[in-house]
Amino acid sequence: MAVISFIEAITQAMQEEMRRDPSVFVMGEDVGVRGGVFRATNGLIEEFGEGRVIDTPLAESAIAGVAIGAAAYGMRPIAEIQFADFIMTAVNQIVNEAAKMRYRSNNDWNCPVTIRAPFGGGVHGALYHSQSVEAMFTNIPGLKVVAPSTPYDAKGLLKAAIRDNDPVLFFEHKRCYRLIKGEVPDGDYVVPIGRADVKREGDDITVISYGLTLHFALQAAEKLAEEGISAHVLDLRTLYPLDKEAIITAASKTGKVLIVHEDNKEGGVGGEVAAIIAEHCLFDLDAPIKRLCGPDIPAMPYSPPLEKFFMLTPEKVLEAMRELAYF
Amino acid sequence: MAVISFIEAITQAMQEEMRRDPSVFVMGEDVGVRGGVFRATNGLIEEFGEGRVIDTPLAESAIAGVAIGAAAYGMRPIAEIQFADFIMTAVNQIVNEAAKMRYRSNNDWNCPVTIRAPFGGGVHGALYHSQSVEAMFTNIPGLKVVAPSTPYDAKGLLKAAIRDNDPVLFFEHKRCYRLIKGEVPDGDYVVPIGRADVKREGDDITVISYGLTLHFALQAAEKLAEEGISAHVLDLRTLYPLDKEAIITAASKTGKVLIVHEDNKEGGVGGEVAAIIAEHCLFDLDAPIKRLCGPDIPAMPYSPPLEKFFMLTPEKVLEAMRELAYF
Amino acid sequence: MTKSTRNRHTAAGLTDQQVLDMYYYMLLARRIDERQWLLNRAGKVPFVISCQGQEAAQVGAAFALDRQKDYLCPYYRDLAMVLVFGQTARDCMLSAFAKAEDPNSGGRQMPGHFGSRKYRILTGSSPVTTQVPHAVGIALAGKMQKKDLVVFTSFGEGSSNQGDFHEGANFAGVHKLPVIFFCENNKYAISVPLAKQLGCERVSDRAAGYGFPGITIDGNDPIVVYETMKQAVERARAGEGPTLIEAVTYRLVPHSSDDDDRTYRTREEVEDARKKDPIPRFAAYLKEAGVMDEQMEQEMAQRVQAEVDEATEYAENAPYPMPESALDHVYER
Amino acid sequence: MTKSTRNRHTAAGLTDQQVLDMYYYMLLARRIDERQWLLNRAGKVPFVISCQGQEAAQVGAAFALDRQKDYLCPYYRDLAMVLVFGQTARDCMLSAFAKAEDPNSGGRQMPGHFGSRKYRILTGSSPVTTQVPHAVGIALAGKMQKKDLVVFTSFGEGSSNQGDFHEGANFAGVHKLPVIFFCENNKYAISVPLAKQLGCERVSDRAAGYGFPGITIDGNDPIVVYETMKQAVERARAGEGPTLIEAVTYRLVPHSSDDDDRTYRTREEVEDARKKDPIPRFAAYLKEAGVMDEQMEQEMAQRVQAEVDEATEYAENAPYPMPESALDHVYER
Ligand SMILES: Cc1ncc(C[n+]2csc(CCOP(=O)(O)OP(=O)(O)O)c2C)c(N)n1
Ligand SMILES: Cc1ncc(C[n+]2csc(CCOP(=O)(O)OP(=O)(O)O)c2C)c(N)n1
Ligand SMILES: [Mg+2]
Ligand SMILES: [Mg+2]
Repeated sequence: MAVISFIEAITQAMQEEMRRDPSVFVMGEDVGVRGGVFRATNGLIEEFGEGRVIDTPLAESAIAGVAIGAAAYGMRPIAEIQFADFIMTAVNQIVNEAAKMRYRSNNDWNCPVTIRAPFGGGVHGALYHSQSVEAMFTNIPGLKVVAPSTPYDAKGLLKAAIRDNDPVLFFEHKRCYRLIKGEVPDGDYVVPIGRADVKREGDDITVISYGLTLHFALQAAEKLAEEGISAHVLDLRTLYPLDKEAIITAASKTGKVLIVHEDNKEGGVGGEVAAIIAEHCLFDLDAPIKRLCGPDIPAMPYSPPLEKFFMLTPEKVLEAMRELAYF
Repeated sequence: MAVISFIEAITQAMQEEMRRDPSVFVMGEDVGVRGGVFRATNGLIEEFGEGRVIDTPLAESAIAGVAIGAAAYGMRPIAEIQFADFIMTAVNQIVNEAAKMRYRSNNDWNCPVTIRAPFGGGVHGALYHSQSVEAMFTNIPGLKVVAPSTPYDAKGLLKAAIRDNDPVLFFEHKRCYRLIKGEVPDGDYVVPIGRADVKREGDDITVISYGLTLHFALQAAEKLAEEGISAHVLDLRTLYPLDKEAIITAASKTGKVLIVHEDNKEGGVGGEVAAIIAEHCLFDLDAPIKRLCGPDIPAMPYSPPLEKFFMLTPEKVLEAMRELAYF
Repeated sequence: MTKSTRNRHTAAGLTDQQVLDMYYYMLLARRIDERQWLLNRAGKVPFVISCQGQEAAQVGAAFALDRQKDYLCPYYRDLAMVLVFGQTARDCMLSAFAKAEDPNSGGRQMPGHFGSRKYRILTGSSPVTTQVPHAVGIALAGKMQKKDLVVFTSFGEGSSNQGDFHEGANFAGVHKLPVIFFCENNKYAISVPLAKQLGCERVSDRAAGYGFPGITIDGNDPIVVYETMKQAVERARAGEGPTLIEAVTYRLVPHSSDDDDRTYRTREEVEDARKKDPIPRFAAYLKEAGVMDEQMEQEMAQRVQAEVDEATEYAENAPYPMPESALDHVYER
Repeated sequence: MTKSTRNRHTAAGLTDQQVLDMYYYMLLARRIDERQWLLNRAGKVPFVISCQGQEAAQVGAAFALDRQKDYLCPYYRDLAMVLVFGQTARDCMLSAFAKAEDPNSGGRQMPGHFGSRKYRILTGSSPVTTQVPHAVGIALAGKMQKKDLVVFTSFGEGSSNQGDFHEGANFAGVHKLPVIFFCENNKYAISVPLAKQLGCERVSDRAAGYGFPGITIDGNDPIVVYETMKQAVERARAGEGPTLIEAVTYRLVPHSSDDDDRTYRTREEVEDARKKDPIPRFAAYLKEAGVMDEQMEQEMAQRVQAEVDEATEYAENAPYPMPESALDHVYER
């Protein structure tokens, strides 16, 4: 098995799916000769030509809307939104159109579109190139929202998204792109959408996370193990619809739960996770359900001390985990 | 004190604020001679002229964006989005612009805009005239989200929203417009944004709700009282930022909590409410935190049996309350 | 039957049978629509949104398309258009009554929210103009798959102010896609008149901004609409790209059954517009051109009446969807 | 000093001092920008987004506005423009270094995200073209308050494809508002060239769709830009409504410090464009017109250099915002 970066996993998934199925194509801003501003589509135009790797005009609602039309026709578009922050002009197309096509047509039409968007901060991207916008879409039946944290999951989930017959929003933490490396099998494989994954088994406390902060939790768990505290770490992977069973099992196992995400706390995905636990396994709990999240401010500022203030770190997560363990 | 309908309270608030402050004006689709499709702006163009009651072109992002510009300049626009379902093309202007203007300019600029939108179903409005879209905006620091349930609160909160120096999203449950009547004082008054309100004192169970379903809870509480069960009913009123203290107090009081809203359950505002309780007063609870919400389907269908299936009713709420009481 | 100089349809490439068929569809749409208003006022259907006044534009346009391979991304007034493409009076009434058999949505959507995979009518929604980028996407897909298809999308003049119109039209312009943008300019967007909607004089003025032709025509004349559309379809099939057609019409009734148009337009204005009602006007033409006589006209009226009656009765008695079926088809199963 | 026929600025209504000032601002902007790239490559500032190549368009435009009452809703390349409106080299460097004193945002936003209430520059964001409806809103507010103000908003050609451009422009057209829509067409949107961005030939072709004039001009000539703008400003003040001006320029450097433009354009193309660099071209004009001599030019260069040096040093040594200040100003306190 090769060790590759998170972004290489993304590129591989697209490349392999494009080879496998002629109805798969890529569209977005600068995805062609530039290979994407993060280089996720690097090499694709050379292999598949500009007919299947389309540099679109600068208009996100059209990127989504045109992809939706093509998907309804029977293609499998992968639309790239350059930064998740810019998905907001496409909300109407994603939420009112893609997510509702199957339902509103009583199963006559469907919309197998994948929309990729890099989210998250820690890259000096400031207010508008760092946002975690996932919570805006985790209340939309008809839509699936995925946010992998490892190269293995990224590749397998992106393939699953492309093959899915319903619309999938695929969020990639941009700080993971080059920072996170991992083993990825050579052959074709798919990771099913809708299932969370235990990334570390443990007995004392449960940490539930996704994206970059999942890695912080794993690093902190490593450290805590030295102190004799054993942490169970669940990677949500799919943010909508949530894998309720996995959440309940993971929470019940230790009775102490910490939810960690980079997005603002109030109204973030963690709220729903906590609510599921409080509804289904309240009496298994030995401590209040804690959340460690980004501060409730409009977005991540640019200036280094401010960005640092916003971002979670393995240390901040460790501290919260330790506190919970000693509760 | 006069008894007026919910929509009359809305109209009065706008009219009085327009009389009081020349910088207040109204803009939106059909708000002029038509007086709004729900007649919320009825009579305003006659009194204030088309200079201050502006029928805009059919373009929600411009409605929001132009209002934001005017607000930044120093006016106090009230922008109407005809149905909350159509706010989605304006998400970028609301979330990336209005909500972030003060923060991103380090307090140099601000944006005192009020955006009104009728939400919710039960009026044969089908998928696109019935949605509860509030959850999309209850994760956005810089924005305030209000959803009153009584004429008194509607008038007082709308006045507060108009006078607020930050952007306020004001959701009005369209089924309440003519169904809900209540006493409203003659003089000027304001209901502070950010504070929940105990609409009924009780000891056995706590129900937390907002909008139309708040009334279902009150009706159910009345019935339950006959059975000797006393329900404490909290009206959230402001959905973002939530009144955490009031939620914690109300939950702790009875130890049994039911959260009720018309919006889909997964990812709805109720999740955050449950999470706050599970974080801050878990050990005061005597039962799992229950939620009774709309089903997790894309939107409310048109056909009467389907709409009925979707909508909560006093009976459905009563049943959930009784179940919780006997837990 | 001698062709008089008043015969314009032959010159336009339409046979006598075709213009009779056109008239039939116009009339059928009108009668279905009128019946829905009656049913609404009788409390039997909750909502109506009308095509009345726009039948000529819709039928003229639909006849210029290939009903075996072209795609429609219509808007909520396009009742006459979807009839031409294959939907029946019964389908429309099932939709009005929100019954399980409604082919558009199984009763999930309001009437006017058309969609039928078998007729290549893309499922539509209420937020206006979202169908415009969809049409462009279908055309892009067709081009990728080297299919000879044209995509037709329609919308109101007020809706042409939405960002999605601009973004979709430009995308089609860049890729020279076979899309026809068809604006049914009925002079009002609910209560808001043209002068408050459009900075420009004509919606067709916008085409230049996307690099393709734009033309404004009399939408009350189905032959003029047909001719203009035919050229646009040929352009599209020849790979020359999109066309924007603005068909000027008038909405003869209120915006919907929830509207009261007396608050924003005078009865005189509406009466004047009624004088240009495309249906009697086309009937007169057909008679002048010697294609239809009194008897044929009457037979046609009866046939349509019978269809509408049958459809209404069928739909009224058809079953509603099961309540729990509201949970179906959120995702593929 | 005798005016030669080569003197175009006097005819345009610009004094010698004004054109010298214009040159000063162009040069200052360029030098600040160049310095920021050096600082970026030295690892001292995380990000640069440039005005290089677009200074003539920006300065020509800004000089036609009333710096005491008009409003700007600029875009991220408008460094030269905001300098004319009152920001200083120091302000810009404080922003580049993301220091607490940065007047735009206190270091919260990337450089290029301008905003100063005191200079009537509305705070800007990154999502392109959102400022267009804001400009319209300010103009609407000004009209309501019977203020004699003109609002200027600028954006790239790629950004003119956004829905907000369309919706904002149409709104301004309907209300005949005093807004100037200024497109700085530098031929690329990051890597995407004109032909893949625009269905039409010229961005100015879009103005007709909103009912106001559109004009395409040489954006490398500040006098041409000034003259065109002056007319648009007069139109606006006279209540005749908006104008769309497309100033054709070229982006001489990569999109930003994170970009590598060799992947999408040839070095020859960039070199050719450098030959039309507005700064040496304007210097040559000023000399030909007898307004500036070698010595003045040198003095100007030194003055600018000193300003940039001072600004850099000041900003580099200025304090960062306090970490906890990240929590401030979410809402009014
Ligand atoms: C995005 C959006 N905003 C508002 C509405 C409410 N609405 C429905 S139809 C309509 C007017 C449409 O006018 P026009 O485009 O001229 O079409 P017409 O109804 O006149 O045929 C409005 C405002 C909507 N459906 N979608
Ligand atoms: C809504 C949105 N989408 C994408 C981006 C990313 N982006 C930043 S600048 C840019 C290109 C802009 O091109 P153009 O409008 O021509 O302006 P230029 O940079 O060439 O001056 C893109 C795609 C953005 N800032 N906002
Ligand atoms: Mg209309
Ligand atoms: Mg450009």
